[in-house]
Amino acid sequence: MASDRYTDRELMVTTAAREIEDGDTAFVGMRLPLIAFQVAVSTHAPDAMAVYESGVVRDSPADGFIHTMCDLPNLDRAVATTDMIDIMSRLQRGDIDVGFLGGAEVDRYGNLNTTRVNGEGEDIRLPGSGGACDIACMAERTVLLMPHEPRRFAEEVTYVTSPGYADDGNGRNNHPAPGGGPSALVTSKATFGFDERGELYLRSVHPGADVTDVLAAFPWEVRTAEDVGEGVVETTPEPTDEELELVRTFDPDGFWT
Amino acid sequence: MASDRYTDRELMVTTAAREIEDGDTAFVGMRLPLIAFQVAVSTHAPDAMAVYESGVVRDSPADGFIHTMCDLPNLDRAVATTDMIDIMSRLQRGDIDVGFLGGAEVDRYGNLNTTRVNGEGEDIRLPGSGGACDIACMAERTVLLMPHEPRRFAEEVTYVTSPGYADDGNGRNNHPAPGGGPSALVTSKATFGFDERGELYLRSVHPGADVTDVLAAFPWEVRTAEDVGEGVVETTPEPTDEELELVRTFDPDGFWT
Amino acid sequence: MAASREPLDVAVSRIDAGSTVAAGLALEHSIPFAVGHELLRQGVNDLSVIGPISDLLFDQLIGDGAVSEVRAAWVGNVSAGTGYRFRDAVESGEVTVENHSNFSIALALEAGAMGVPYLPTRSLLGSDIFEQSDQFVETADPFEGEQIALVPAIEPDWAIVHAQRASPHGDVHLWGNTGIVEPAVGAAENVLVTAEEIVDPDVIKSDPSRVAITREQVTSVVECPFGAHPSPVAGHYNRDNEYYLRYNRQTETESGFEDWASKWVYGVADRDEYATLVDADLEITSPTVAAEVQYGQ
Amino acid sequence: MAASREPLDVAVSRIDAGSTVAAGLALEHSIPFAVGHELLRQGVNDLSVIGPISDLLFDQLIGDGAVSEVRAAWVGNVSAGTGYRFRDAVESGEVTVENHSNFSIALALEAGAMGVPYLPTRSLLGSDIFEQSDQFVETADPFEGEQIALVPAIEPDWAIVHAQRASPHGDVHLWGNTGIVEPAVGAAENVLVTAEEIVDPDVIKSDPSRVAITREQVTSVVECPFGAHPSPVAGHYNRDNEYYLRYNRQTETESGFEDWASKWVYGVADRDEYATLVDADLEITSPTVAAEVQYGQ
Repeated sequence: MASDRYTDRELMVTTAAREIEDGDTAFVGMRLPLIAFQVAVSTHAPDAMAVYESGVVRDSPADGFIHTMCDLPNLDRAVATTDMIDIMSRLQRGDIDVGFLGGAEVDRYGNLNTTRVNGEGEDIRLPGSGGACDIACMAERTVLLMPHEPRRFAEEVTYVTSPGYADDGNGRNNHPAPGGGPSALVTSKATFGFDERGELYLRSVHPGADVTDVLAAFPWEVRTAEDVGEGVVETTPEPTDEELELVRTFDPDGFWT
Repeated sequence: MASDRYTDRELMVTTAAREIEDGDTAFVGMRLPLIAFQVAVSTHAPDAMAVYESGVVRDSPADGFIHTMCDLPNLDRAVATTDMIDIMSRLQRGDIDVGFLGGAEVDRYGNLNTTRVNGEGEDIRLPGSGGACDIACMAERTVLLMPHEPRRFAEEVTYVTSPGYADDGNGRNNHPAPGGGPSALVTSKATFGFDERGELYLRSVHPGADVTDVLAAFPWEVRTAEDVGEGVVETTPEPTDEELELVRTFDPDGFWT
Repeated sequence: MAASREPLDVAVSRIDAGSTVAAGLALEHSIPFAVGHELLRQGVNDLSVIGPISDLLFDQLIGDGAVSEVRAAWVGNVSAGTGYRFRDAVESGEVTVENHSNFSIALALEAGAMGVPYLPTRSLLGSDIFEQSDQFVETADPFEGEQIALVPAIEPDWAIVHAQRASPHGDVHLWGNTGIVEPAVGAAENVLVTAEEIVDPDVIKSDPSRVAITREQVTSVVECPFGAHPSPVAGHYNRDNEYYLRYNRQTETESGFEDWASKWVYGVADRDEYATLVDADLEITSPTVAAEVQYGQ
Repeated sequence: MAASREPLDVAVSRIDAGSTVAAGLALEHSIPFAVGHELLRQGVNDLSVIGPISDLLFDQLIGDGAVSEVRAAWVGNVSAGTGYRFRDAVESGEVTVENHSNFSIALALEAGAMGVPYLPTRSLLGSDIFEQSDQFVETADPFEGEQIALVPAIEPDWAIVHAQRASPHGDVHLWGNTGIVEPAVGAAENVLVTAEEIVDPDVIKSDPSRVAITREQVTSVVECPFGAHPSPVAGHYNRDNEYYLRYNRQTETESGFEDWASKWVYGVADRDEYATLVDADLEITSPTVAAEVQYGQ
């Protein structure tokens, strides 16, 4: 843990929350994004809305901790509790600004794998896509979240569950997925962007993390903001006191964070 | 009017009602079928259900006169008030046993026109299909209802709004519509069936009507039940007292009947 | 991305001449006549109107010359049959018609709502709605080889919906049959919602499964009691059938239509004044109260 | 064509070995665990299970050897991640998996419900869900020429749904998010509904817009309070998260799963006895009552 004020996952949540802009419609899935949306709508993005593939639409935090999108506090006083075809149709017609995705593996083009990996020569089966493939294909932009662990950064992912960019240098231009593709990867140590070719670059390191150390986890030479003409590698802002208090209100026992 | 006990349209309603079998799901549209379903479910078909393309599902008569499927007595205490995609999907997946259709013109294969006709050399525009084309294409069987008027019986209809059978002698076998096609035509003077080739034949004449007179309204030589090996031309049963009372309960001012 | 809550005239002023407008979406239920009449008062014309069976609304817009194109399954008067203004305008070539079935217009809007270029159907083939149109495509299903029809998406500029209640943000409770309201709202670029009541957002949020439309689709939300007369609104008022019959008798000729419009459209400043002209008793005298439902935690 | 109202064991006895069964359709909400456990008690096996994200239900069926095929987007434990019985069964080749996304399984069932051979989507292309499968087809949209994917219909033998209340005829009130309940019910040959309460038909008919399932689709309707535990049911009980975590810890090994099943499945005669084993406080302590709605005439 990089700080005694907050955990790595608390920082990931507040960093993810900042990727939601005011007025956005965010597609929220499992785990950390459940908390991140609630932080965003309570701080800088009061007019953001969240949709959840089970059919929930919300404009406000749940009044109680939620383990899943379907926990009753997330259904209670929602803007709407509808169905998956409705929510996925919003996504497919281009109305979702940002979606959140996790993954067991990611490559330099933001292709994500949550289906199966190779561990010590044998296939390990993971739970699968859920709605991740759909979000990856069709959201205007996606934010990827994962622990900063070398085994998760792959030259080539074992299975493309959720497409990122093509490897032809044209990002999404010749790619069959209509959405905009990944805009950020937030790990437990750093935040990465994707350049116009669709390739990952280091945008900021989290407080206490070291650039060399961060980049050493990757099997390829990761470029930095400087390398791609996007300014300098910043230090990721720490969670504010207000943000931390909100995270701990929404996740009082630190179940997710 | 053939009787002083009932009007032509009252007889058409009770005759149409008998085309609904117990347990059927009937697709009910405008006008006379609104009354016919209510008679059927009150008499011989207590387990029949009705669906209406606006989204209504009913298992019982409306508690009040209805001009349209969306009049509040038809929505009140319905089994469900849902939407058109739901109702049309039931039709498309083959769950509708019988549908009712009216028409300005019909040909010998049960093709119906409700879109435009030629009157004295000029086109006359009619309201159009509504859901009729869909019912004609996809219901297991359809019952056609129209006044017995020569101008309505055409060698070739001006516009096929609602397909009947093909003219190749194979009925629906090579026809692109998946439903079963017309099973009966009920006019104000007679009831017709369709043989296995898909061609109209006279099944019964209404009380007081004369076979020769009935057939004279057609521009082609209409065959009879005898001609197609379906027994003899019967006399259509009169409405029972119970049926008439029901018709007059459901349509107290004779608005439709 | 919430809707603007505003008066009817302001909301309708957002609809430009030449727009494609879907309306009459719940079939004979809750037809947005108040919006239709305000469109006429504001002289918005060259409209392309889209709907399943419009039951008078389109006939009125056509009669006043506001429409150049009709994309619909049925235009008339459900109580009386013919819509004379529609019939005359088609026969004289004043409006063009794209013939649909109810399901084809539903699927076209559903394709728009789902964000796909088309939806397949087993309806249409064998009809002249298919044969005499170049809008649809016949294709062999690549899985089983069956012939099916493809209905291309329609994405109207506007969908117009009258509902029972809405929040000022534009989240909408709607009940009774809804026809193709949801496909049209999903497909449309803009949505104008008129509601019998604008209510506190807490009312809407007390029953999120009742919400048929959410705010991000809605441009304007207008409180407009009696906004669907003469059509019925579940829980609010019954159908004014006599009105339909009178309209039928009055509008067989163009000059009859003008007389009708000069009273019911141009003779009133707004919907409140319109309501004073209606003398039928449409009150709900046998209310049915929905069984209680709880959420909570 | 009404449903049979009958006890859970009778209803489940209608499901043959080798059936294709869609369940867990409302995602983490109202999962029909009671039916799942009864399937195990009756030894119904060789099932092909179909669903979006099953959150334990499929893991339990798989762990007990009842499943030969999984057609799903996600199988695991939403509170804890891995579903160990699923993982082991896939890795050992005991079950085969057809990988879907949530939307592709939704569209497959929606195609079945709509009665069309397939539905088109802009999702899937570019993923290995598409590339490593022969179930989908890529095609050029004949209208605009865009490349899209076609998802073929799935028509399960059974869809299993747990709801808040149903009439003895099988008409069902369901609220809170519904996921893909409606597509699955429309697509399925048979539907088994368990409900917290069987109510008088008048209760259901007092609110026809709340009806999500109508009787002609339903084979059996069963009163089964607490039938979705440990998943939550809006208006009835909260999620028992501790149960999910304990299950995760207990079932990492096959023998651990057997211990779990011997207590929670085989150690009880029925759902009533099951309920006596649950000690978590899942009561709704802050109920939200839905705002009143009227119909009538």
